[in-house]
Amino acid sequence: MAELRIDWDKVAKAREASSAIADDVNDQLGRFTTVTVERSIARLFGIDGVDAFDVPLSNVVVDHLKDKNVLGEGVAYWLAQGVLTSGLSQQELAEGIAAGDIDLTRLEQADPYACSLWAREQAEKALDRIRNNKRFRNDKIEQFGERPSPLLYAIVATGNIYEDIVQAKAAARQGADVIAVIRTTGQSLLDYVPYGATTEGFGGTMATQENFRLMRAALDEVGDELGRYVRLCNYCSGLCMPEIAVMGAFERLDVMLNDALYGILFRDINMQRTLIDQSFSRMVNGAAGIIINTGEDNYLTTADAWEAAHTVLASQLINEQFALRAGMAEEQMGLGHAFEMNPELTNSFVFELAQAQMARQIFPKAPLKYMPPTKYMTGNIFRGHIQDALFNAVTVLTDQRFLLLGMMTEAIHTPHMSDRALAIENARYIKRAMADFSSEIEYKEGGLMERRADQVLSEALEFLENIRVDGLFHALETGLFAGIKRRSTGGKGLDGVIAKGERYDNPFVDLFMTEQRGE
Amino acid sequence: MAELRIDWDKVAKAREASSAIADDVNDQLGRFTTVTVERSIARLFGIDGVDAFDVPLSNVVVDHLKDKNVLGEGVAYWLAQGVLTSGLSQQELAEGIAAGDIDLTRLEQADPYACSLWAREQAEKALDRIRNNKRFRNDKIEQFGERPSPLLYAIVATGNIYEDIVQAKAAARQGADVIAVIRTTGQSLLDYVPYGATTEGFGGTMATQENFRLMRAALDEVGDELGRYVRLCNYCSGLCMPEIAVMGAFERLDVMLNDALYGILFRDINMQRTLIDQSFSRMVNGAAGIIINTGEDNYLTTADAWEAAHTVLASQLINEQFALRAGMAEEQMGLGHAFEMNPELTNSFVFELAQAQMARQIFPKAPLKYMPPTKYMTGNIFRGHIQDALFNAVTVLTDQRFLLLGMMTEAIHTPHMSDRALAIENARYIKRAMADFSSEIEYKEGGLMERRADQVLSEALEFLENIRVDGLFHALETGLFAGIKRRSTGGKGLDGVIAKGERYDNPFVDLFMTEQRGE
Amino acid sequence: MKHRIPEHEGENAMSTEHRVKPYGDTMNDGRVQVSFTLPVPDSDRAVEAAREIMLSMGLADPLIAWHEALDEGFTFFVAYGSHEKGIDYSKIKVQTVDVHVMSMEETDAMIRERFGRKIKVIGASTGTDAHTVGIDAIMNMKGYAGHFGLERYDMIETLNLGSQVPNEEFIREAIAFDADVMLVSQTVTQKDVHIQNVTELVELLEAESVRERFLLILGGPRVTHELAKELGCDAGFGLGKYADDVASYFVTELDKRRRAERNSTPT
Amino acid sequence: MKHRIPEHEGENAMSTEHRVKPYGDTMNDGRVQVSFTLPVPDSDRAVEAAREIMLSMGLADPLIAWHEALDEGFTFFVAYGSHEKGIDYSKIKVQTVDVHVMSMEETDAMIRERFGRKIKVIGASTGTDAHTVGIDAIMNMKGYAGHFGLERYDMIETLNLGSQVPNEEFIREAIAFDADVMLVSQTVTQKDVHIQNVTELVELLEAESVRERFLLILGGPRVTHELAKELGCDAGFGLGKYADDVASYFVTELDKRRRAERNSTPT
Ligand code: B12
Ligand code: B12
Ligand SMILES: Cc1ncc(COP(=O)(O)O)c(C=O)c1O
Ligand SMILES: Cc1ncc(COP(=O)(O)O)c(C=O)c1O
Repeated sequence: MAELRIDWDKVAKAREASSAIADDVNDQLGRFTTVTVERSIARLFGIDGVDAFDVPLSNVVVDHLKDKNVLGEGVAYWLAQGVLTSGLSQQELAEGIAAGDIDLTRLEQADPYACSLWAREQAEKALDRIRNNKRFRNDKIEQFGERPSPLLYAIVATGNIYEDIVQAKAAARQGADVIAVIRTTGQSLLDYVPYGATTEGFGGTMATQENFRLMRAALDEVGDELGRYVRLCNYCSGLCMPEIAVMGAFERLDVMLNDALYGILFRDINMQRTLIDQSFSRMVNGAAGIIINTGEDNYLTTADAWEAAHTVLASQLINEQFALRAGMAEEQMGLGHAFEMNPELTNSFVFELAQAQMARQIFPKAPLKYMPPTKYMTGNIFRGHIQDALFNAVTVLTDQRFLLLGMMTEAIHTPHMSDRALAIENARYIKRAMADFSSEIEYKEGGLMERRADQVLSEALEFLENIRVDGLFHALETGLFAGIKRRSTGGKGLDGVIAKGERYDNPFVDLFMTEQRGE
Repeated sequence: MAELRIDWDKVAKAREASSAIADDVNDQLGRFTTVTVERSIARLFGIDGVDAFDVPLSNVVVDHLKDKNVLGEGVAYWLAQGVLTSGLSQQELAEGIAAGDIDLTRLEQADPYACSLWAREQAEKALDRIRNNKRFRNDKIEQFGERPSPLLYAIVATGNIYEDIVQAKAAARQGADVIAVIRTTGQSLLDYVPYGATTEGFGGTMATQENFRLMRAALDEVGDELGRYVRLCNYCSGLCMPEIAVMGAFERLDVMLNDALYGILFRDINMQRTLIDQSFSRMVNGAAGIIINTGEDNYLTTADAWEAAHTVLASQLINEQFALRAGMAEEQMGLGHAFEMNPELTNSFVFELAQAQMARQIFPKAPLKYMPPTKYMTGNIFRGHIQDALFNAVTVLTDQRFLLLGMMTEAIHTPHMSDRALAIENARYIKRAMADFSSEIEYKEGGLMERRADQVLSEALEFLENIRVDGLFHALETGLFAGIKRRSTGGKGLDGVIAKGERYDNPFVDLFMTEQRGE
Repeated sequence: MKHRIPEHEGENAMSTEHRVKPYGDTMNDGRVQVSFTLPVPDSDRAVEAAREIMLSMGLADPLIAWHEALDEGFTFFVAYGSHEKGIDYSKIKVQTVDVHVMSMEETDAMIRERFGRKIKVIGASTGTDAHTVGIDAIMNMKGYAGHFGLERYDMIETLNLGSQVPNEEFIREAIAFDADVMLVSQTVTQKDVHIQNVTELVELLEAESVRERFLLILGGPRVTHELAKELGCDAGFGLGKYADDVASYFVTELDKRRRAERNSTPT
Repeated sequence: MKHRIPEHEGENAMSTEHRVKPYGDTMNDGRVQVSFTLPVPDSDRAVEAAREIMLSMGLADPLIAWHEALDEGFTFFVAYGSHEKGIDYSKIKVQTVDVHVMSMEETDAMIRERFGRKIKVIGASTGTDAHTVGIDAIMNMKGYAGHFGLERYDMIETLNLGSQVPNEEFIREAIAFDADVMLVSQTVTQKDVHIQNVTELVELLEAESVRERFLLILGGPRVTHELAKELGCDAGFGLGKYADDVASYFVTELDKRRRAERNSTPT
């Protein structure tokens, strides 16, 4: 692959600044947990199902503790108390709470040390379940062989899981390597995860554990038929970020959209809440061998891709540092970026190439996710198909790991089955036609491309150093990212942020950190 | 522009072989003229119009002389005799012959030297007319500025000149720089040029002088409106090759399809006939400042583009030598080639790029004409649009002069107005997006591309050296080009090849050769 | 070739019938390109079914230029056919917002002169819709595509609530702000969610008897004036419409209403 | 999701009505993509005209996703709509060449056995048509896309006249060659020139009272069996058909005729 000369000094400095930024946040937020982190623990402990009003039992348990003002000690502690004292299983306890028969706080009799031993033991069981999935995935990939880059990443978005499955299987047969089930609008703002198979969504389908399971089974089936492992992706994002991570770990998802800042900026979720949630969700994803995809592409749907390119790089570096702190391996950091320059711009292809190549070199081990043009797509589907072709060319030339398939109907509707087939055909043709192109060329020293890359890098460095001074919270408050201002105590979900009590215990943190190191 | 390392020694040797091949042909054919060369002279002398049966008067005159078995002395000689002896104008003479009132051979009384003076004087007038056109074109280009490469070359092919004009103007407004009016099927086999405006053609429109004039006027009008000079192209090919050159010179065409071998191979026209005709037609085109386009792309519509790439290069070199012998400047040699590799081939883009770049460097001054994919186009218009986009990319990267716009509906119909608009948009987008790409890269030494170029060059050299041994006629007889075998005395139009008589005189040869040198 | 282009191409409806057909490369050839998928396996029978689909659309001489299996039970087609009937162009009437578009300065001047106070405009992307670029294009200072947004108008006071605003909250804020104009943006249209959304908004406004208090204006990439009217809004604006279009409209309309009211008030 | 794919997707016609609609992303959504140009200036009225064109094709909920001037008096549209009616798939009958396709060896064996002599096949691209790749694909030794051509068959004798062969000449040569089968290739279809061409050929054959002497087979990218029959040929072959298809057909058909003749000959 042809490479750009990059000022590695600047890269090191930018990483240093990002590291300080992440440390500062973690220092401030280490004392807190959140309702959804606690619900994830409940889920990891095997609590499943909903009550008579369709409220998930994990919510029932956590709300119960929150109502009693004792959530600060953590779900692990209270369930341990309950189980050890009552002799009921945790699921039975949850059902009892839902029925109004049980008050966990009344059961506080066991020794805290015994509680933590019990919790640890339960956690090991959860980890075993997750490990089995990981093993299954690895075996399959070994059996069929790993797919070459770029992985063709197709979205399905019918709103109906059964229809999604029809589309997903067709896409897999056409050549898609990853199927992402787009989530219905609005789910990210729900403070619970809906339950069961669903058939009604707008612009996407509910992320539920049953939907995960159905799609996973369908993709395994088609994968066996095709002799390759078809990856499944969903959204580990919004107010239930870590719970979705757990669901994904249990149902063997392979890829998860998961960003440290996206919810804050684009869904007005409280920043403390999201930053705590992303940390634990990444431990889960990390331990489950799931690749995360960050959402830097989103900046460029509102900001200009030429002007704001450095914010993408800065955000990638911040996401990297948060992921590292959650124990994640670089090989699982699918940092995001996008091909969003105005097609009217002279040399737009050259500049996109420079930026994509820069990202590739700055994050050499990361399986980068590259997003297709969306902003400048129009109802002219023929032109759109060409825009996507140039995007595909940049992806292939710069060896990105995930090629999110651009749809010629991007400005019109969520993809039709034929849109996706044509998109896959487009990508495969370009990949074949340009197979060795990038090893046939060298980039000119000090040329347009290197100058562009250096400009973006320099701006990102300056940007990060500014943020370092006053901290990330301040940066978000003053609108440094995507021009969007968020108050640190504003947004949704702040009331779900809980200071940890003295006996607070989350047995998964150690376990998952160790598991990730073991990889 | 990034360049390939090329073995210039092989290039020189290949040129040498081609030169010998062309010399050999010219030696053998110098003793002959043809009916259409003579008709061209009649046309240059101003003979215009048709008889009662719609037979062009130039045919009437030439057939008359041929019937009398005296065509070997040439039309110039006999018209001079007629005019000098009868006092009638050449047009009046022609009309008289058509009416059956005049027999030119009966008027042979003037001194041959006087005849040749008269002919020379008439020829000067024709040259003046041609020069005026050339001057007009140059003035317009100076006024508006020359268009940057690649010139976008659009075809119109409705069969109806008036409908063609609607399409041509729309195309020009959309950004086309050159309008080629495709010729109706079958016209190339007519041994006369139809007369007047025509509205019925299949797969194209009749090439008539009136149609040329109408389209020229329309393009001048739209060019003035747009502030650029819009070039007009037609087919100087088939049994009336030199006559069409004359029509084009008179009506200020700018580009002409004109190939030394095409008619032989693809229309089964007798090889002697075509090789004589091409020579004079090129003198006319050369003197008129018209760029010729050769037809090497056609080989690849039947032969495989990977296997037969060297025949394209060999044919370009042969065309070059014939053009040089007709006095033509390299700047007017729009040698043809094409993007016709199977899109299923791995690295098809890389190899196409290598070949196009090689052509560009071997003919550095020639305004190369690069043809889009046709053979592997299908009814899948969406995929077709992408194939065309990659073709556009190669064109831009290798700085071709003429980009013949590929149509996504290539496998379906002659272009709709919207097909052309989308094709132009495709090309303009690629041109803009990749504006400086080729100066941002270098090609790897000894890589796939250089090896491919060298392979094609070596094969072309060997091929030409083989032809040199037994001569071009033999090569055509044994099917070396496009696998098509043609007998030297077979094909259409051999009876129109006439041995020159003692008093044979074509005053235009000297005149046009000088004119071309003067440029 | 002016004479081959249909005459009377002006914007006004006319009395004589004037049929217009699609144009491929010859006037009245009627050529139309179509692509679609049928949920049947790729086969001769599928191709014939595709031809029938074309014929059922009134497309003569159907040509199935391409067919390809998308999956076992799905076949994709690219086809061409001739719309021989055409339509009567003289009958085409367009429901558009019919108002003279004024510059920012003209609009400000008109407000100053006719109202003597600032016009209050509240806007939001409502329901679950999280797309703000459209409403921002209309409201934000910098505007869009070279057209300044409403914030920059001296005589307009704005409040942009952003995205995913529930209808109830939107109405509450509009009343609190004492808005003259409510701007609603809707981008997601899958399963007609925008229609449900706007219908609910109108019903809520009516239930609270405040519908008449506001000019209600809908916008978005799939919005037409016609659709907006159908849904009970006062006007609708789609792609290619900017702050000046909507400002000209609401100022003119508010002025009209103001005068109508004055005239109907007993002197 | 097998149950959502229409049942009875086999190739045989069936009795119960079974409506099939185009498929976008949901069964029976009917979505169809359309593009066309109208010879009117780009304007709101043009867009409305485009909507009417969509409606006139029976496409509900027309969405004009794109419109753009191609020139002063021409506007290009990209649109989507729903074909709500669908078609009755159970009624679809295909006119195809209904014959068991045999391998080269099987065909040769059948000729040997049933005829005991070589079958003579003459082919040409007729009229002004200069496209030979199609007829060569069928006749030449090497064939096309992995299917050997007729020249390679032991029991078939061929004569390929190439391109631009006038109909008169083609008939003359067919008689002289004493052909069993005449293969005609037609590629250029603009202004229906292929229809004129083949009609003329059939008329000439009839005028010379030799039509019955030959099996007349038409081929080309725009040829369907149905069209060929309409034009008076015995069969037609389009894209994706190769030497084995046509050889199987003519050998089977010649054999059928041979037997019919024998039976009708008084014993
Ligand atoms: C940017 C974008 C996003 C951004 C939005 C960021 C933001 N802050 O707005 C992000 C990445 C967050 C996003 C997310 C989603 N998006 Co989105 N997105 C787009 C995209 C690329 C561009 C939209 C845009 O900004 N256009 C530019 C603006 C200026 O145009 P406009 O909105 O039409 O506005 C103009 C006019 O319509 C008018 N106007 C608009 N509103 C109003 C209001 C008034 C009062 C007036 C007078 C005028 C007016 O004036 C404007 C100027 O002319 C489009 C695809 C495309 N290229 O169009 C998809 C698209 C709109 N998104 C889509 C979808 C489905 C989603 C998701 C639901 C996907 C998912 N499940 O995750 C999510 C969730 C969002 C949600 N909950 O609603 C679909 C909608 C399909 C459909 N028709 O239903 C599209 C078409 C993409 C696709 N093909 O799937 N998206
Ligand atoms: C190659 C080609 C040429 C070559 C032909 C070389 C040659 N020796 O054949 C050249 C460059 C000379 C050429 C010239 C022209 N061409 Co041309 N050409 C093509 C092209 C690119 C490919 C055709 C091809 O070879 N297909 C591959 C073969 C194998 O497919 P096929 O013919 O369909 O054959 C298969 C079946 O149909 C069937 N079949 C075919 N014949 C028969 C016969 C029998 C008996 C049977 C059983 C089966 C059978 O079996 C084959 C295998 O499956 C097409 C575009 C395209 N991509 O399709 C345009 C195309 C066919 N050409 C076209 C035109 C208009 C021309 C010209 C008239 C343009 C001009 N005015 O100059 C000229 C003149 C030719 C003339 N007088 O007829 C148009 C036709 C438009 C239309 N529908 O009317 C096309 C579609 C391009 C376009 N969009 O404008 N062309
Ligand atoms: C990181 C991330 N999370 C989530 C989403 C989806 O948005 P929502 O919040 O509507 O689920 C996106 C959208 O692209 C994203 O990039
Ligand atoms: C050099 C040349 N002449 C002529 C033609 C056109 O063919 P025809 O002989 O039918 O005019 C072509 C076709 O592409 C060509 O390349």
